Amino acid sequence: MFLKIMFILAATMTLGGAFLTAYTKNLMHACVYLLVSLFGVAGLYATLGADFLAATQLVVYAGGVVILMLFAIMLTGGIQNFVNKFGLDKVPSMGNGKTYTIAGLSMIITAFIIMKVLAPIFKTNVQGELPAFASTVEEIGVLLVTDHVLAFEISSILLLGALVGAAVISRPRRGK
Amino acid sequence: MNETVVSYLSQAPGYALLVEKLSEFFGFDAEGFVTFLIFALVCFVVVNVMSAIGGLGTYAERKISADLQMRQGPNRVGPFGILQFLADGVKMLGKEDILPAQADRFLFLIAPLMCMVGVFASLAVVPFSSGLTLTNLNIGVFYLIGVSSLVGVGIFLGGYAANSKWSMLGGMRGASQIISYEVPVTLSILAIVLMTGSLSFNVITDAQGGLPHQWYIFHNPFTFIAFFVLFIGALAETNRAPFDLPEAESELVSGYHTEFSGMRFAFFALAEYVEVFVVCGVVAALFLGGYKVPFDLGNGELIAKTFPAIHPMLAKQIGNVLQLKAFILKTLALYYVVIWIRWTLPRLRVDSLMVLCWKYLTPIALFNLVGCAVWLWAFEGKSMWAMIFKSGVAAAGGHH
Amino acid sequence: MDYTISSVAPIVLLPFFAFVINAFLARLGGKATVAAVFISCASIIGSAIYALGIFKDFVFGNYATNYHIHKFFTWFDLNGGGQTFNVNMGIYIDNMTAVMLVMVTVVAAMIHIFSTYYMKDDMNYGRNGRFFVYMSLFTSAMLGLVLSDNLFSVFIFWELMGFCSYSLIGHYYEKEVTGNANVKAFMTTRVGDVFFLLGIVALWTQIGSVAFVDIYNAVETGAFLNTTVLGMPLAMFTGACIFMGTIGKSAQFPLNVWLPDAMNGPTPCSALIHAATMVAAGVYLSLRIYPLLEAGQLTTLVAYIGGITAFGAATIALVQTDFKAVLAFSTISQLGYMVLGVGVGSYNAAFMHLITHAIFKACLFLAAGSVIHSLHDHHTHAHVQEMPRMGGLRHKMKYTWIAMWCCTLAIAGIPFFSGFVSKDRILGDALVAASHNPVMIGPAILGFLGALLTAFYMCRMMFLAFHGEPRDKELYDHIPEEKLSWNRNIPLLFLSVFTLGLWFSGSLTGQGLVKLADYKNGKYEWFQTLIAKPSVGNFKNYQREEFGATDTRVKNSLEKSKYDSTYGLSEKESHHVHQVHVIGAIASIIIAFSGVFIAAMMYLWKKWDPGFWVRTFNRYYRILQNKYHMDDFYIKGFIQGMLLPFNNLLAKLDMGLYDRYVVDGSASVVKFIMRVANWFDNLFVDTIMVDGTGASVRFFNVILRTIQSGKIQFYFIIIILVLFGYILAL
Amino acid sequence: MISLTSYLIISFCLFIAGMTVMIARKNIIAMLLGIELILNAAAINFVAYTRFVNQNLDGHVMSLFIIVIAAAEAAVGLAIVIRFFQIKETIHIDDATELQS
Repeated sequence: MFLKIMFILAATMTLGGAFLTAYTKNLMHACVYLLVSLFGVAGLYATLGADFLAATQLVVYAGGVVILMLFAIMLTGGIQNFVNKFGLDKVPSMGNGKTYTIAGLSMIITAFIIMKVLAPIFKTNVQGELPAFASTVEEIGVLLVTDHVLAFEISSILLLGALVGAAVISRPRRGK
Repeated sequence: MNETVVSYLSQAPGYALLVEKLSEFFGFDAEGFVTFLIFALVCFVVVNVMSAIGGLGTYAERKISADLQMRQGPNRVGPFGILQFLADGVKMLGKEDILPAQADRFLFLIAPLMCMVGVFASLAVVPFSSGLTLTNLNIGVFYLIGVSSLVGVGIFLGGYAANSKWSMLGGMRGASQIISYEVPVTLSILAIVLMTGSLSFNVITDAQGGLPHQWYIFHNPFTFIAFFVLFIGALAETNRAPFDLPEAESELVSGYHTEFSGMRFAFFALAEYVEVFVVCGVVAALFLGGYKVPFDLGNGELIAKTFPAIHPMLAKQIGNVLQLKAFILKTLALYYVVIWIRWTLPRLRVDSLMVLCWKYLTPIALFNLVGCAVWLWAFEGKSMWAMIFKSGVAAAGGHH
Repeated sequence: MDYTISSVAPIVLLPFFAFVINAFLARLGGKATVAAVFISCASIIGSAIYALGIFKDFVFGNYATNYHIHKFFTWFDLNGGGQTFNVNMGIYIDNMTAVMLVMVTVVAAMIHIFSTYYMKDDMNYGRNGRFFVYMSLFTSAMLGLVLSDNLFSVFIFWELMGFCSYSLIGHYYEKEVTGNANVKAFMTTRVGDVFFLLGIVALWTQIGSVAFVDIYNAVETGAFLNTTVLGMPLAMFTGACIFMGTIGKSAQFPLNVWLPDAMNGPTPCSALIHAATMVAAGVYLSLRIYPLLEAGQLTTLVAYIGGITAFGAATIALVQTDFKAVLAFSTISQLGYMVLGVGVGSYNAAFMHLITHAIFKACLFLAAGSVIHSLHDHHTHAHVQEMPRMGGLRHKMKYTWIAMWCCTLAIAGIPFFSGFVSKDRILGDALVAASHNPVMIGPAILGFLGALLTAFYMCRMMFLAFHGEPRDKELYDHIPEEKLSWNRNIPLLFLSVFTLGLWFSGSLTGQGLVKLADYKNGKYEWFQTLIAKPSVGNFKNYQREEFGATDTRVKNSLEKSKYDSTYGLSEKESHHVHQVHVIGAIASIIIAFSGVFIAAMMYLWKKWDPGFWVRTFNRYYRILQNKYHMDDFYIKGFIQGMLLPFNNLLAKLDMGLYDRYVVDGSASVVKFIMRVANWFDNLFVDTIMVDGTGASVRFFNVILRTIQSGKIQFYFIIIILVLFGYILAL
Repeated sequence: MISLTSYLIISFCLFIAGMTVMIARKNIIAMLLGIELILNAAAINFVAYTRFVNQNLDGHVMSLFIIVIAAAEAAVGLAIVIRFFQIKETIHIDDATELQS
């Protein structure tokens, strides 16, 4: 019962946030809706018993990515009209009727493709007895340093590369 | 999955009776309903008490600052002016809710709420006592870090939505400060998680003892340093002086909440004070033994043994109250230190703020983490007091 | 006491690391160079201390004659074709190695210390310490050679030393004569080395191993008897080939021409080459392969080569006027004695002479360096080496004079000095051999004559240089008074102490003051007790040992080696041997003193006029001055007579045959092919393929350019459409 | 009621939304938002399959890596956007056609 309520809430947040992200004309609002959607995903993780993953989702997205996006939006808002004319409803290039038409068409096609892939799964999927929720933290930790240790190390290098790369790329050149 | 306050209260004798009666009344198994009811009730109480504490925080701040500056402070409303915060709250409610014409309505409305939600959601895992923990989440520490990062988003959006230069600068400062200081804070918390092997607040607290030498702060030199890193980082994350750049009055009028008025401003203020309380509680739980009472008085077994006449559950409740008192005492002591620092130290510059974070605190926290790991590996997790005691015994030629 | 490869390695690696470090450090100049010099000296002194530890363990440690440690590991294997060709590397330490290590390290340490004095002015420690860099490598290679357990690693270190001697002899590379000298030294020893390598390869193919113990085993089991190589018995072939290495390295008779020219290097490097390392290595090798020489019936040949070298070099030394040249020829002569000792089966004495000679010859060279360094000609700005310009030097350099006299008496074979102990024993054994085998009379006579000449020319050198009146007054006046200094005289005096015979204990000194070895019955001198021919039977049960495993410790009783000169002889024969030895001793004492007396009559008291002899035997004097025309013989006979015509013939063949027919012919063929290819290229490649490719690319370009819009979203849509098509196709 | 199908449908919808954002928007940052949505859709699938199909936690680990990659991608992507803006003073995607033929 509780799980169902939780799932419905999380699904609503996820899909609503995603829809609004796609729909809204305001980039800043889109970002906030994205945050809502990602929180919803965290909730979905929680309903799936992935407690660690849910917390990670919160930390990384709410604490990092979304704020980064907000910063990027502000830093690219325009130099002359930094604050007041920073377009709120007039944020440029958020798409127009034409692009949305194309997007809708490709959306339909994609939906067709994915449904084609998913249909057999829907048909054959039989709901079995589900195990009780257990703490996943320890097991994930063990998996990370045993089976997936290579991927773990690679991702650490990737993060370092991203850190250095982002710092190097975004630094203004001398004399500018 | 996780213990909650309800699973603790369900040990009480009246619980089963209540469930049975209600089931008869409704005609279906009412256990879930009762659980929800109790949960909602406790949450309501906690949130309200915390709001009151947040309000009292403003009063305490004013009183302590007055004390530090040899003034009187609020002394008209109620005894010693203790009801001042209620008067302020009423005044806030009565103020006009101004919405600037250029503002982004939607964000302007949700920004204070985001702050509030972030702070109050983090209350769910704060270990007030071994019983009164709303939920003893097995990833409590992680959850707290995740949820409280909503505050950063709230501040940023608040600063942006008002569409004013002061707010904008304050919001950006606040967000960047919060993201930056999350790194050393998380690393120094991680040191404790490493020592304990758990992310749960209750497990971490239970791993410590009631007396100072059993606290993690004095466990080894690295945790001692980690305590200070965490405390400094926590000050910065809650935008307290000397890191109150986002709301620097002298430069940015009032920072990100310049344009907010009435209840919205009250939300921001409340969120800030409650967050300080939460952060102090977290520091106390991680480093200062949390709700632990000396000599294990807290779990009630000693009381039950000494006074056999008392019902074990009651003994447990008495222990819980003692624990609550210990926790609140430690937290308020830290709270006092925070206020004390605010009225003692001058504000930092933005660049020196970032220098402090990235060039000092982060390397120190990293070093601490490694040091803790080495300590754990080298001394099998024994505290330095245990080792001093052992070597003292060995020096005295004693056996054990 | 349980030495392993890794516990012995420092003795080699210390100088080697000094080399590696200094190779980078020394060239920095200034203080870095001083530090480099210090590192060199410190490393070799450290090695010396380490070697003394090993020496102490072996000599005082109650170890028997045949005690040895042999450890090795497989470096790499060349297995294949059903044969196992393991290349093993390892250490072989017996008493001889221990003594040798001490000799090499101590002498090298003294030379290093002296070099800090001698090379200081040569652009600050020998061209920015380059001298010391090579000295370290040189010493390291020699130590490695001494410790080696097989001929292959001996060869490696052997060649390393060859290179180092090349570099050191050519230290003053700006002089043409130096450049020729080092090339000559390198090429002459190369002749011997080629034979050496040939011998190693022959051994390897026939007995499958080049380790010393395997060779001894094979000799014992008679594996050499049935095998022949190129019609020669295997033992004879390999023995002769490897002995050619000794001839080249130790400057024996046919290949002795390089050593006198090697004098062009700095004097300390001459000391190192002539005493401790290079030439000693050759004799050391011949001692190591002694069973092979014996099994190959090469001893007579070896003895003759030794005798001829000993006598011939001594005669040349008679007429030399260059201070260092006398010493150089005396080195060749003394090496001849050692080889003579090997040839007549006087294993022990040959090795003892190697050690004693190393010490007094190093001392002599250092003393010569001390003299030459002081004699600075202010007109030509060069050091003076000519004896006619010296004289009366003893007033100016007292310590050098004392040290040099000690060494001179030692090399002349005066009793109570080390040279007498060893040389007398070699000559005695030569006499014994001659009494058994008339063929050996020749080497014995040559040896005794050489001893006479040795005493004469050494004393001549001393009298000419140090006694009498200074003949070049101006030069003499410029010589600074010698003061006692740590890096000039102390090494000399230290080494000259060890020229006394008591250290090596001879019969004339009774039991000897140093009773190092009379732990059992006091019957034998320590040297004679500890050093013995490889007694083959002890190696039968040797085990294969891996790196760091425990050794097979062969702790023999104090039985005398069966290769000792009196082993297995009846009492009568033994008595005969002793009698002959007594005769030899008396003869060599008489000869030595008469040599000294003649020299004194001629050059000290000037009663006899040496000029008379020169005039009377002018023709022979010329021959001697030209060193028996051996250089001319090699240049005219070999190089101009054989190599040059061959070269010319090759050149003619090249011009006439190869150039005309092969090169030009192939060029015309290529020209033809080129024409065909050109036509093909124009038609097919250019027209059809190149232009055709371009055209097709242009064609597809038109189509693909529309897709390549540079818009990401367009690509995204294309991806979706392709996926769509794929799904439909499914 | 809650089954694998429901999660798959949610993830499908999330993917569609993200793709719409990717195609319809002309703003680079908005497109990055779409990428985040798509990555999250994939991660939900992993976790759902872990829960309903094979019960080992490899799917969680994979989702963790997806989050890591998303974070790295966001950091580098936004850095590139800012740099792009410094050069071109616009973040319109159709202006980034330097490689066009």
